[in-house]
Amino acid sequence: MVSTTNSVNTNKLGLTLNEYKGGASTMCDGCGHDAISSQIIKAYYDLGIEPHTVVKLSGIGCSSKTPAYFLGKAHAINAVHGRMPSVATGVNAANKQMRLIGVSGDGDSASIGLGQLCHLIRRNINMVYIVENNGVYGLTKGQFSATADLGSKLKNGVINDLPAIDICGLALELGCGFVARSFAGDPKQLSPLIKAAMSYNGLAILDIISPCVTFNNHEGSTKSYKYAKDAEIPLQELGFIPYFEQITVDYEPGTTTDVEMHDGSHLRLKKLDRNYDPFNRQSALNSILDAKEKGEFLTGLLYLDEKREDFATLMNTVDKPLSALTAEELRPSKDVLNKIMAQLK
Amino acid sequence: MVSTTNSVNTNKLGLTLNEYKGGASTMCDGCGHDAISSQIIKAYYDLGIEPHTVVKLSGIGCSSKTPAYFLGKAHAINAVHGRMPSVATGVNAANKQMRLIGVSGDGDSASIGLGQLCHLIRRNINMVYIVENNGVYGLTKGQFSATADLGSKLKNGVINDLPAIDICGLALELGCGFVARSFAGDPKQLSPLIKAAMSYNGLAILDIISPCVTFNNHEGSTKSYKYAKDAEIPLQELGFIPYFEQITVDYEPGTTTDVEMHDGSHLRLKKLDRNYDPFNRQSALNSILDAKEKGEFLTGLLYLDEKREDFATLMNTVDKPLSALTAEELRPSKDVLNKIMAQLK
Amino acid sequence: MKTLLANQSEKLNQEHIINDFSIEVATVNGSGSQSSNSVLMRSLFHMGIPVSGKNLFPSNISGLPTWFTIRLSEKGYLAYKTNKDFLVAMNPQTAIEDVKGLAKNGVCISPAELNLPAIRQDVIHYAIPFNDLVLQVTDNFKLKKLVINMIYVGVVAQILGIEEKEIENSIAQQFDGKAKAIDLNLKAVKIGLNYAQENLVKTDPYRVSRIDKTTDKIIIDGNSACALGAMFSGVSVVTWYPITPSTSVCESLIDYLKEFRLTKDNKATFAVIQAEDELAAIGMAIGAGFSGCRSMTATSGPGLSLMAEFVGFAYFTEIPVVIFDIQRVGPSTGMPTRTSQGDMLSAYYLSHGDTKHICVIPGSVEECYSLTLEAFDLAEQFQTPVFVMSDLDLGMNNWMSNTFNYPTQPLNRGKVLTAKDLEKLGQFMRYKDVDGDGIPYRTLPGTNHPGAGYFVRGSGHTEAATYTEKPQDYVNLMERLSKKINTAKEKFLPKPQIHLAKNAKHSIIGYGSSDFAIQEARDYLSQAKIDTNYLRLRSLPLGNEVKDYLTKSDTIFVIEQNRDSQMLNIIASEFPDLAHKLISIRHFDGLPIDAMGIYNQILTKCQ
Amino acid sequence: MKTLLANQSEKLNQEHIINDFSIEVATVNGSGSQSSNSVLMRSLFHMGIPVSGKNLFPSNISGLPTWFTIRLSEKGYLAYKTNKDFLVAMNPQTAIEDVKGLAKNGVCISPAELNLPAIRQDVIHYAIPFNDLVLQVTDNFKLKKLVINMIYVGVVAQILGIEEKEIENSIAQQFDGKAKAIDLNLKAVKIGLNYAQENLVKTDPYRVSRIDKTTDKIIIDGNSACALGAMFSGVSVVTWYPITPSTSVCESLIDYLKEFRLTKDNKATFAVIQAEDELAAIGMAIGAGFSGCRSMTATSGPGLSLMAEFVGFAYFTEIPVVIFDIQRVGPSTGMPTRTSQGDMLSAYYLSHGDTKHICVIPGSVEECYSLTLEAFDLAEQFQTPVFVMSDLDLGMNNWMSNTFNYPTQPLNRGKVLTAKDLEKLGQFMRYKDVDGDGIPYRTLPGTNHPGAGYFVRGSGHTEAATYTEKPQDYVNLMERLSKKINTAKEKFLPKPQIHLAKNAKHSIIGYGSSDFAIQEARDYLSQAKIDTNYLRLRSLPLGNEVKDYLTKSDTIFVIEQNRDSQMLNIIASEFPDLAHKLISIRHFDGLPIDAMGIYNQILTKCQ
Ligand SMILES: Cc1ncc(C[n+]2csc(CCOP(=O)(O)OP(=O)(O)O)c2C)c(N)n1
Ligand SMILES: Cc1ncc(C[n+]2csc(CCOP(=O)(O)OP(=O)(O)O)c2C)c(N)n1
Ligand code: SF4
Ligand code: SF4
Ligand SMILES: [Mg+2]
Ligand SMILES: [Mg+2]
Repeated sequence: MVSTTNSVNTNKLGLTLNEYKGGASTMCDGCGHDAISSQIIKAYYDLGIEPHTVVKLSGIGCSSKTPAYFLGKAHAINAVHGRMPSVATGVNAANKQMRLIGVSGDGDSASIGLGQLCHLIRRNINMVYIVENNGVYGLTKGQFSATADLGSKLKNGVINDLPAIDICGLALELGCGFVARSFAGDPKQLSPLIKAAMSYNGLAILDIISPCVTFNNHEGSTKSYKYAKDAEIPLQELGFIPYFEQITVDYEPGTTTDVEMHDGSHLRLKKLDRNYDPFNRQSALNSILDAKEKGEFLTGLLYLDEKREDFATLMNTVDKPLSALTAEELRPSKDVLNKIMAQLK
Repeated sequence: MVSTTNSVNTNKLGLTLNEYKGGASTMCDGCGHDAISSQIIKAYYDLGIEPHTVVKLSGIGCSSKTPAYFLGKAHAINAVHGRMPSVATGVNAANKQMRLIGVSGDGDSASIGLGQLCHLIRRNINMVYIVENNGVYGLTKGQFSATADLGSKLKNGVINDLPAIDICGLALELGCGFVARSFAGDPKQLSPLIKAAMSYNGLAILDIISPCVTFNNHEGSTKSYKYAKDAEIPLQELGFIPYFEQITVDYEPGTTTDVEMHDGSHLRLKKLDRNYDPFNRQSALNSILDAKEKGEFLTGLLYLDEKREDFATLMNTVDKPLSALTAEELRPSKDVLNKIMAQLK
Repeated sequence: MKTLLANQSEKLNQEHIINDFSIEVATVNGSGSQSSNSVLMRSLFHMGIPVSGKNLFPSNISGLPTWFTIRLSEKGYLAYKTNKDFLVAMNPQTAIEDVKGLAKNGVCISPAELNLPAIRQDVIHYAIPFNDLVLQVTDNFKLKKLVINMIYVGVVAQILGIEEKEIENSIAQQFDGKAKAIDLNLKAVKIGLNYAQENLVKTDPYRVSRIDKTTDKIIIDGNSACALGAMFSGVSVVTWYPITPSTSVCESLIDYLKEFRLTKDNKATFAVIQAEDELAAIGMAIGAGFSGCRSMTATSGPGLSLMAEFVGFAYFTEIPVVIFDIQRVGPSTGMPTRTSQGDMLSAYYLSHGDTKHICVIPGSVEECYSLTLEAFDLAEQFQTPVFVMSDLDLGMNNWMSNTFNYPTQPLNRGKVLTAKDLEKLGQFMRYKDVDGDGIPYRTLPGTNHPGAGYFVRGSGHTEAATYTEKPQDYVNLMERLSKKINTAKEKFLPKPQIHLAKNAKHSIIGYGSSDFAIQEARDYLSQAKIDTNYLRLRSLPLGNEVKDYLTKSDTIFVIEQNRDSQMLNIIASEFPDLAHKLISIRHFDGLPIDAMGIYNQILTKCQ
Repeated sequence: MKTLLANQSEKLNQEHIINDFSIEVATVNGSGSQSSNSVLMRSLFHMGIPVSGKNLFPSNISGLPTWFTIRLSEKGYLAYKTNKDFLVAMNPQTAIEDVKGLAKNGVCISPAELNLPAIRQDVIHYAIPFNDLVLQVTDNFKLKKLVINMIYVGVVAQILGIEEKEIENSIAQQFDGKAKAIDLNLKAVKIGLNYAQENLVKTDPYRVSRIDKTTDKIIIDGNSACALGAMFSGVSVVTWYPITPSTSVCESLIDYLKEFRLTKDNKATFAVIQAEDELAAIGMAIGAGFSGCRSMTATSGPGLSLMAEFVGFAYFTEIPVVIFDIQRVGPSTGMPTRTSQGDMLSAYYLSHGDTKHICVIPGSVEECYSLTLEAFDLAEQFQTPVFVMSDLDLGMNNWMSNTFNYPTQPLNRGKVLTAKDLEKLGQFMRYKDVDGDGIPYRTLPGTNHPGAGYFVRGSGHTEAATYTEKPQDYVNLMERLSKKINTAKEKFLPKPQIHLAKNAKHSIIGYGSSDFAIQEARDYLSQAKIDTNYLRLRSLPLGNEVKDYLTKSDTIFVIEQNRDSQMLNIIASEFPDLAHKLISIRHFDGLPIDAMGIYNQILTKCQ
């Protein structure tokens, strides 16, 4: 054993799991969103990220409330409904060193927020973007959202007759470099995916089915715990090795792929039954469409592109955060003004 | 010759082409938008549609002004920027018998209007939706829009470093049932496509490259006349036979497909070099991605699904337009009020 | 044992407080207490006692504190009362605070295990072993949580003397024919009743007793009343995006429409579209309004802000649409489940540029219905957006009301030209002021005439609906729009309601849901020898009646539920000559306005 | 021949009109006349003559009528003048109307082939064979269209007596070192000059002559001035969506930033993001403002409406951001290329709920610069959105101005706690009024301290930035926000500029771009023996200086460029006691306000 200072109850920074928690949740008992929050907490803890280097972002909805329930010491903006992506873009532009995590709902992201989400993808802002997808507007008491599947049924019997917007399909179509789908009831998969997303340099979208136990967990729902459990088909078995841990090579070559992320961490993908190539955008799109037709619920890492440059890189700004520039760096000299004035004479 | 009343200069309604025109165009000389307007005029004329049965819709932009330059006798709403889809939805809900045509720009549809466009597709409103795509905001003097291709250059030398939003790719991903791409400089293709779109029962999206001669027609632009002409690869040779004309069978089976549209018209697709199947959504998506990688500009009918139900059908409203309902049909009787009052006691 | 309570109550008879107090039930949301509270309220109502019920709930789905207050008032005062006399403290999280908040010598019913009696000596405590009692009803875990609430109904009924028969009726009404639910809940009530009868010694003075003040009355919330107004207005396109507290306008409208607006072959004479957001909702409603349907959308603060651009478009292009703004506490998300009148300025001036919108302002659930009827007529008559400015208190709380009247007037569809008209006229100028009232004629898509079409644009347009940038065209258009709204103001908008008092030295202006509290406060002021005149605004812009009232008054208290004295600002803007007389009385903590608050503020300002 | 014009001009010397008239050039847009008009204007300016240039253009890219007006005024009157004395009628579409619009005895230069002289006898016509002349410059089809405009510059120069040297300078300045362009254009000017000299007989009285009233002056448009203000404020995140007439704020800022705000290794000390719409633009700016950058966005009417929800959020959560509203004619799309002051109410009250925003209102291009500097300080000092309320006239037209002063004050970044501060304090309460001025302290992401983080939410929040629905918490927060804005108002907002006149019986209040016309009108009024006081508002909300001014005046004319007397409304709302003194003077046809219009309206009301 090398480490002596880290007791079993702290991470590499010497912080306890408790220090990664937030306020008491006000979600309904059993809400999928709480399960996701736990995994987020665990991921930050495991990766040993200092909470105050994180900015949490969200819109409006039950899901969008959850940033209050993890990482209590992080910075946070709970923005207006559906427009978190623009706020995130501004935060990233101002300070590209902060680690951004956005939590949104299917209403927030696919209904009112669809335009901003698409443009966030297009700009490839460096952040983790989680959609806690329950197919309904939880906070306004259970109306269908735009991710509700065709034919799924509300508690009051109303049937959705419009096709669902598929967050992952859309993200792929728009060129997102990290696209994954998972399920709040599958912590084993969720955990490495969230960590990989955090290590990714660019926009990482996680569409996580997160059942609303109060309004959309009944027979006839396609976003219930039962439905998701029954229909889930994981694409890989996932493992995540943070950059500060030693990499083991105890895997069979051929069946397992090891991807080095931008920060030196490794994501390990072990093939399951299917032959799925998560590095091919086109086949990812095809698989999603196939699965939709067959009513399958594919989870796992759908697509990864480690090469795309993130927005901050494209902006070509100085190394330090713009928000850290001094008055001298920000305000040109008197000579500059004089020069400009001279030109205007 | 059967027809005796129709002189060569009128259509089946006895109207001249002139009666399908609008006000004098205020576009720049040579603007692609004018070329598209001409084809729209011709299509209505050829199909013998009464102008006052049409509602023209648009947002804001040079392209969105063009409805003023065709079909002067139609109804029209030139709405606010990027939000024409919602207005169209309302018009359709109120009067499902009117024929809707929307003309928008790439800024109007892919930048500010992207969210509404996606939801229009999702609802499958019965209308023709034309994007006059020039990669820039013409009316505000030539800034890049969200359909500008990666690496394309503005007149002032600025290079676009964000990937383009592909209207057709997006439409396919969202399940649009009629998706076509064309070019303002290719009237031969444009004409049958526009007519087919008008005969389609549901949302028909036409993404038409329409060069902005003033701001985006230079070397380095990927939306210039020259670029489009050089790069265009038509997928089919198209012919359109309106329902009121006799169908000829003078085509070689195997190379040509004949699709009967909802209104009894026929769209005839003659295969060109490639083997392209416009009835397969997945292969359409793949072709678009392939073409993008190769820098090809595929035009023609990308996808057609004649089976999807349009929004008006899903709404299950009475046969006549809601806007034609009488006071008696709209206001329940006194008994109804009494009954409700009794329940509240 | 059986008679203990009865005996006791007789002894205290002289100091009874009958039919005039308030009951507060503290629970957590999502616990199913709504049905119980409804049953409680309706039973009292069925005993002929005027009641009002107010639900104070969190912006959350389950597990957080919620309070339901029932006010009983023989005089028919329906406003919020800050004093709580009779508490049912079911929520351990808040119980201590709840008890502290009780009025002097109040009553507290609470679960035995909470041990509340220690907190306040002046309060009369009845500790009930709810957890034991509920076992007598069911041992189903889920059901227990629900029926426990019916047990307190029984307890309260026994203590206050609510007639068992009325509770039975109310349960039947609440569970609408569902026999199993009715039985279960009745059983729970009985167990509560029996327990109380057998074990409690009544030492408190609160009693109810049958009177006849609710004959021909109904209980309804304002949002349902708006929905009824909309249905009987013949609305046919409803577009919406859910937002508290406006959601139930559309949700109850959907229910009504599905029940009463299907044809025999089950086809809808309406289209309800759940939009992707408020920009889309208003856009759709405008599209439908242009096309000749009566169309509407309903929203609250954040949605109102999002509609700004489109509403200016509809104003400028003269498209009818009705917009319900059920006001909640802003700015921003604010407190979504609390009430306010904070959108008056935003709605009235909504959108950039010179815009001013017709607003109707219901002051009761009855007016939520009747002014909605008027709103649809006004929108089409004046071809312009019309706002119905309600609020959470009016919209989501339960109000006693007279039954609603069936509309006596036919639908007023405004100036619409038919194909025949067009034939006669030859030419049609969409934006011409033919009649000198500022209101032009319009045509609808579907009119079978080649000349029916015209071009709607949010940019400058001539009388013939063609494009223009000519300065004079613009001025003419804008002046005509002013004139049009002026025509509405002078002749067609709902007039204010005016109550003049003899010898009144002071005057009041109020509006909306403040009405009940103001009326009650005026009674108290009279008792303190301050008689007041009272004008209740029912629409914007303000007409001559308001001007006259201002002219005749010396000082005018403008009472409103916002921080920035928004209506006072509007009055001052419209009548700058008289603005010096205005004094602001504000209430803006998110709770419904109450009479004592008004009374105290006015009293202070009068001294 | 050579001397004809010279001789003629001497003869008429006694009735010369020198340096005090206006020139109108009528062309079509997209024809490249902008450079020529600039050269014309700058040459006059370089001769020491005060000038202002106004471009009246359509909402379109090419082929529609456009008018450029240059006003020369020795007195330095820079306002729009409705009288046009000297016309260059290059546009056949409008030539007849243009000639009709000329002042009495005006001058008209026109292409010979138009045959305009027939239209008006009192007008002095100079018909020029432009099509022939241009062949002497080039036979390139594209270039011909452009350089024809330089030929009229030569003709005008010769007729008016503009010094050739100054034209040469101006061309060099205009084409900034591009030798080929300079040569070509010079050639065209010369051909015009020569033609006029050799062929025209000057019979008109208009002349220019060198004076020295432009020493140390510059010519600039307000949008560029705002951009300069922003750059020298240290702006580092600029988010925008193009919309006329605000586009050039960002476009010129981009140019400046690229030139002056790159480090030596070509890295940017700024980020400019072209957003997908205005909702995104303001959202991004808010994100950056929260993170500690000076951030801004610029827009016009429709964009302002779209920003409503987010601006309320920033107000309520106390995030600094500067928003430029370059006002154009509304409502809706309105007339995008015409000017107005129609967004005052919308901007001031923007968003639902109780909101009131700090606005600064530049009255000149100099103030476009200096008030922008102040706006950025105010936004961070008060942690709130600040609007810079400019308009199309100020923003897009060319104005003569004093040179701008380099800021004397360091950037005021407001109350920001560093890691050290946090260490010292132990605990940090984001929304606590520590200093009694209503302004709390904030921290920025990136602060290296585990206690730096806090939670921003648009819902109810406590001093510690935690969630609350408590009535009193809400009231406290809202009262503190009022207090904060009050602190700004009392001590920090730009004060109004007040001009008192001896014996003035009448007072004026005006703001923004109306200033020049008002000042000019006051001179005319004085000449008519009506002396006036004048207060020019420079910010909202209104402070005590305004109150004092109102108190001391009897009648106050509130002059503004909108239909609904928006500023009068605001004044009446804030000072209802004094509102009865206000009289509205409006101008809202989309043209810049002019002195004679004001003069006439006031004169009428004074009689
Ligand atoms: C502009 C605006 N419109 C509407 C609302 C009301 N609203 C709050 S949350 C919500 C939907 C949230 O749904 P989702 O994002 O799926 O979150 P969930 O509650 O299901 O987790 C809506 C419509 C709002 N807050 N703001
Ligand atoms: C809300 C709003 N924002 C901005 C504008 C300004 N604007 C007018 S047209 C336009 C872009 C139009 O681009 P596009 O749709 O591509 O049309 P094009 O002119 O290229 O045909 C913009 C940004 C506006 N009118 N409204
Ligand atoms: S309502 Fe649904 S989404 Fe909201 S907290 Fe409850 S279970 Fe979760
Ligand atoms: S600016 Fe471009 S898009 Fe607009 S009319 Fe001219 S060529 Fe067409
Ligand atoms: Mg949801
Ligand atoms: Mg475009």
